[in-house]
Amino acid sequence: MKRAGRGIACMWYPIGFTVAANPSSAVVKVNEDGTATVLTGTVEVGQGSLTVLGQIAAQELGVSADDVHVVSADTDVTPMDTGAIASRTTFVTGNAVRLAAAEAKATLFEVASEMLGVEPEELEAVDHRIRAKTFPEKQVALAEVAARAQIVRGRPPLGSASFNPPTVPMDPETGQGKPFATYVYATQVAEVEVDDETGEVEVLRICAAHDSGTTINPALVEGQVEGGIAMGIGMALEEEILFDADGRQVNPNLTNYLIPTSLDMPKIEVDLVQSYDPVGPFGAKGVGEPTLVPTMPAIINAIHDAVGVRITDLPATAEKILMAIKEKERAEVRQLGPA
Amino acid sequence: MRGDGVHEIELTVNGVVRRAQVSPETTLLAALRDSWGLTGSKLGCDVGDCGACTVLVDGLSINSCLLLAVQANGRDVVTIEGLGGFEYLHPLQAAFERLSSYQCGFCAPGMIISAKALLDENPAPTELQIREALSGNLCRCTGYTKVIDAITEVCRDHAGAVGVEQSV
Amino acid sequence: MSRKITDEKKAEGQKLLAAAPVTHPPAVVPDSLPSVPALTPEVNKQTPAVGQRVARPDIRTHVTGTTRYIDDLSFPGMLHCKILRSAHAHARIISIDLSEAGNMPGVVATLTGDEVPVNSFGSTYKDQPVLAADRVRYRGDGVVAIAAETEQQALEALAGVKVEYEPLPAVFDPLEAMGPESPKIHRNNNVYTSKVIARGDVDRGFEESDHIFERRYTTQMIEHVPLEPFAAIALFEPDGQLHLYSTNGRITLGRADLARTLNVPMNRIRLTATIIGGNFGGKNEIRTEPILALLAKKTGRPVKAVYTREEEFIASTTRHPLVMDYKTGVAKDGRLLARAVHLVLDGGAYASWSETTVGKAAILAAGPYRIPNVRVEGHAVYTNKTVTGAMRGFGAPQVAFAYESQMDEIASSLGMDPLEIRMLNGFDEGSASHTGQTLQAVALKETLLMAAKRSGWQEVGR
Amino acid sequence: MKTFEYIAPESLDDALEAMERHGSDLKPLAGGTDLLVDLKHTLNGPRIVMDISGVPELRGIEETPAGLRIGAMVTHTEIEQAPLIAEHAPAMIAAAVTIGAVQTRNMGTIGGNLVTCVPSLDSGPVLVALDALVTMAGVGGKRQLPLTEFFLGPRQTALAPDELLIDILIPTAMLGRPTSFRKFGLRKGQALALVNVAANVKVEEGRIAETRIALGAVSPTVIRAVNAEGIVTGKEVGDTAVLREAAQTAVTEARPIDDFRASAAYRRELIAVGTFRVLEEALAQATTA
Repeated sequence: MKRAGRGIACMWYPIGFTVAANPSSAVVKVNEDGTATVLTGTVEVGQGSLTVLGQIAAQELGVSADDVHVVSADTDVTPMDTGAIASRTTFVTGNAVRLAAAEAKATLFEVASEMLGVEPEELEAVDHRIRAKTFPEKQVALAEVAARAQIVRGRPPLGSASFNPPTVPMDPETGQGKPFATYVYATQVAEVEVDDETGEVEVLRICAAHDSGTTINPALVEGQVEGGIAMGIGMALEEEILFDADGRQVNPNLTNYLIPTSLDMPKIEVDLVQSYDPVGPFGAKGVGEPTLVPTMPAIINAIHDAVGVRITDLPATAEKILMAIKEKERAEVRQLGPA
Repeated sequence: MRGDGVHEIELTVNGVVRRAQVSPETTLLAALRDSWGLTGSKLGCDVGDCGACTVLVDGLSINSCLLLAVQANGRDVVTIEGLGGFEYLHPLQAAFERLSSYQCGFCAPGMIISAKALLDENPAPTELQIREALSGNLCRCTGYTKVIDAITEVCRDHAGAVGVEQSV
Repeated sequence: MSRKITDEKKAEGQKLLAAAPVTHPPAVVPDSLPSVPALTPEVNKQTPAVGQRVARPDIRTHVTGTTRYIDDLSFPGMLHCKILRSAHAHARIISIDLSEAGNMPGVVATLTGDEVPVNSFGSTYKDQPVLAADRVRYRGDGVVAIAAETEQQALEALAGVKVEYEPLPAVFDPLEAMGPESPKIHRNNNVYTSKVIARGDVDRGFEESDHIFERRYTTQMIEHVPLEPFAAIALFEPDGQLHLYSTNGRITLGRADLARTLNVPMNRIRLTATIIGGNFGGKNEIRTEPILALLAKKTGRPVKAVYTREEEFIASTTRHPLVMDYKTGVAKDGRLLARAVHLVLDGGAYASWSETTVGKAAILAAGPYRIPNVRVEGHAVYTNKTVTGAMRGFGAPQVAFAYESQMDEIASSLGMDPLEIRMLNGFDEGSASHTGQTLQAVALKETLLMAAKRSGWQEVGR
Repeated sequence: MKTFEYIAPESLDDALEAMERHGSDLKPLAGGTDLLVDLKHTLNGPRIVMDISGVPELRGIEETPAGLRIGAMVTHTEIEQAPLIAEHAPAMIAAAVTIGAVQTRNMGTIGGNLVTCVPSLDSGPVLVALDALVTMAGVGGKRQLPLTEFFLGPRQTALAPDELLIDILIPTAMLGRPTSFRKFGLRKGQALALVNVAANVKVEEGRIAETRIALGAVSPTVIRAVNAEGIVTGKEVGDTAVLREAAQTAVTEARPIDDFRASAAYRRELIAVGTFRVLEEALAQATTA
């Protein structure tokens, strides 16, 4: 008989390396036509760094993301970056890009200041234009300023910067210290159905609420949550590398090492919780890794809610669940005393 | 077939007649990638588990790593490169771009071919039918969610004709 | 002629690398690839940029199948490299006989560990060989690399290699490996990294507790399974610059490891990664890059290596299995008063990222809850199994499985609603973490309430 | 993959003649979903690979006086979409849709599934429950065997080295017989069977006149649970206690193994649950039909 159950799990996860320096550096070049080119040493592995870094540079320069071309992952061309690890790209590389863009913008503002007769600190860059704050009529096209800066004033608008998350070393004995600049938080609620005759689990729905600070690109954050949940389901229910007695892997292929297919996935509903991190670029933190962290316990708690058995060694295969149900039934019979 | 076991094959790939000289054990996937430079179809496992090499042969979606190139002689093959182009996206491609359905993109070519095969046969599939059509294409980044959403959108917007259209 | 491992072999390796650049056909971008017109999509033209569902600049090439991954690149005269993996989980290498393999059809060059100038790398401890020279410590250790005209010829040549091993006793269970009498894998102690997080006084906390909960939780070894297997190509530009194309997610560290293992200045190495087909932590270290560089040097031709799916399982890093013992003291009203955690991480044959994983697991182990008295002890232990390294979460998924499972056990035994007990104990803005850090932008309770609302948690009574 | 010579005969005679001439040096290639996977994992494959997709006698699904004939080269997708199968043996469709994924089913053939003959093959139980017979042909001539005698052991069939599997016949008496199939896998998509089981019933005046129960993946070959059949035969429809008893009896007739996928003990649980459920469903079909 299929029995339904619900489980909840929350978590916290840090951004960046544990205490150790993990800097990123970036270069932003504003071209004469007002478009921009970003050079970053990070690597696009599918997480969306090319998109997010472009958006961050565009936001700082007041242009649209389409006007920013991000060049990455070439040690001869792009500046140093610790890399696509520890959910750090948006927070650390993003900050480096924002700072580099700000430096390029400073040149633009100095040249625009001469053109508009307004002090640089009174200017803002919005929608491809540089204008006086609170007096938008006094404005000039950013492209015009960029061209003038380079061709007339001989000062190409170029910025380069690096950023490293502020941490405090940890005491070797007690670990006390500030290992990370910031943390993200999340909760997932899993709804499952368990067949109590075979132990088979079907994950019907997962509601996921994830904090990643200011959301740079909602579609990409949702994508990370949906992909993380898929990986979490695999880890909760079906994935395991098995070894024989000689240390040889028994299932090193995708026939016998099972990751979730499209038929194994639940309905996923994602809520992006907004929080503002003062250190992150425009308040953004990160989301890459934490998205799978609550999934395993949420599912295990839902299985317990459905059939009253607690699996404490992953993966929670149908066999483990059924044997636990049988054991629970035997224990209940014993409690009732001999029939 | 030439004396030294090399076979002369001729087939249409994405509407273009293609020829190649292949040794018998060459798979269709290897011929597409190495003989004709069509690197859109990918090798993810080489044994028919992951679907990254999915192409259409005479309209049927198959794993091109498990079909010998000689077996494709005289047949009609469609790969991802045959589905619209950079400026003229197929409705599926346009929907996947709009919803950011793919992340690393490695599974996209094979999965989009499976989606096209589905719509060719059933222009108004249920969500379960979409999931069944994609179950042979493994993806590790997306959880399939935005892929299924995009296919659902295409079916809704294009009830009936699912042809190539100007990119949105 | 069997190839003994001697010092002059190492010197010869260095001499080879310092030799004048080899002349070979210039590397040109292959014309067989479809040209990709400039990307000026009209899509989503808008400002401001942050907060928008901006279309990914790389998705149009994804959906048209024109994204170039490393395996899609090829260069004139390119050779293919395959690697012979260890036949034992733990053994000494006595001798390697390449006489037969070296002469098989299509084979152009071979390479063994003693030819690698500095045959060790690693993100924290430099304990992993590029190619095992004296000892193999797990079945994924590479022993011999062969470059041939075709992949099939390289594969068939591997069967011609004869390696004489002296098997050593192996240990696979991390708890066993901690024992004094266990076989030793690197040094005389298989425990190679330990971390402690201590705050308050757990013993006093347990005394004050009305209820004590103890449970062991374990998690398994899992694989990243990126859809794109690892791939790399090495070639020498006409000016002698070594150019490595590789699916490497951390090119700065990658170049540093290459400079170290090849004993070459960093500015003479160019490491380029195209878009990678999935990383999840599994492509954050070098693998075959130094081998391909040395083979490209020996042959004067570009050399490519693409992992088979099986190699992605047996010869790449995986997630750390954990054995987690949790003891938690709770007051009658459900407040957590004390938590003691003991973690044992299966470190696999080499350290890789275990240092970071133990650290993160220990820091996060007590969970996002205000607990006055906490003590966490974490140990990473060598075993003769596949190397455990960086995988999405670095220990957090494992400890979260433990602390959130136990939270539900506590709630059900106290008759509390699982949401309620988490709201009671959860961090707030300004709470102190278990390392004494004042936490900012703490959205924990917002996520709890948001997920509860979305799932209709309150409506359905307990 | 090691190179080989590729031939593609256009007639059955040419194919059989080539098999006789080359014997074990030659491997027939049907859908390729099993053979090519094996060839990619060995350094010494066959000298000749013979593509049999061009042999007309191996194709087609048709009604014959003896029963429903299904060519060995019919793919799982063709079975899914065949009106004759939907009409006469719908359980074959229920089994076919659980095999691999769309791509596997578009390429893989029913004959290839039977000839590869792994114990967990998904087409086996339904065909055994339908008393299917297989026709094999060699240069010397044709012969027919019940499927239960065709399966000899894991990856081992009664085919001689120079014989081809021609077609599968479902005898007329079994056509339309209410049959159900269930498979237990470790995953919903692309799953190998831990246990698969099929059952059919013939109901006369509220009683179970005749039944077949076939168990897959729980012994070297697909087996008939004859003792369990005995318990159900003659009993009244709706007597679930009898179905439970039959389910427990089927467990005793199987010899499941322990392997990395599951323990024998768990497989026994699945045999009992699976047998009960397929009998229940077959009876439901019979009483509503």
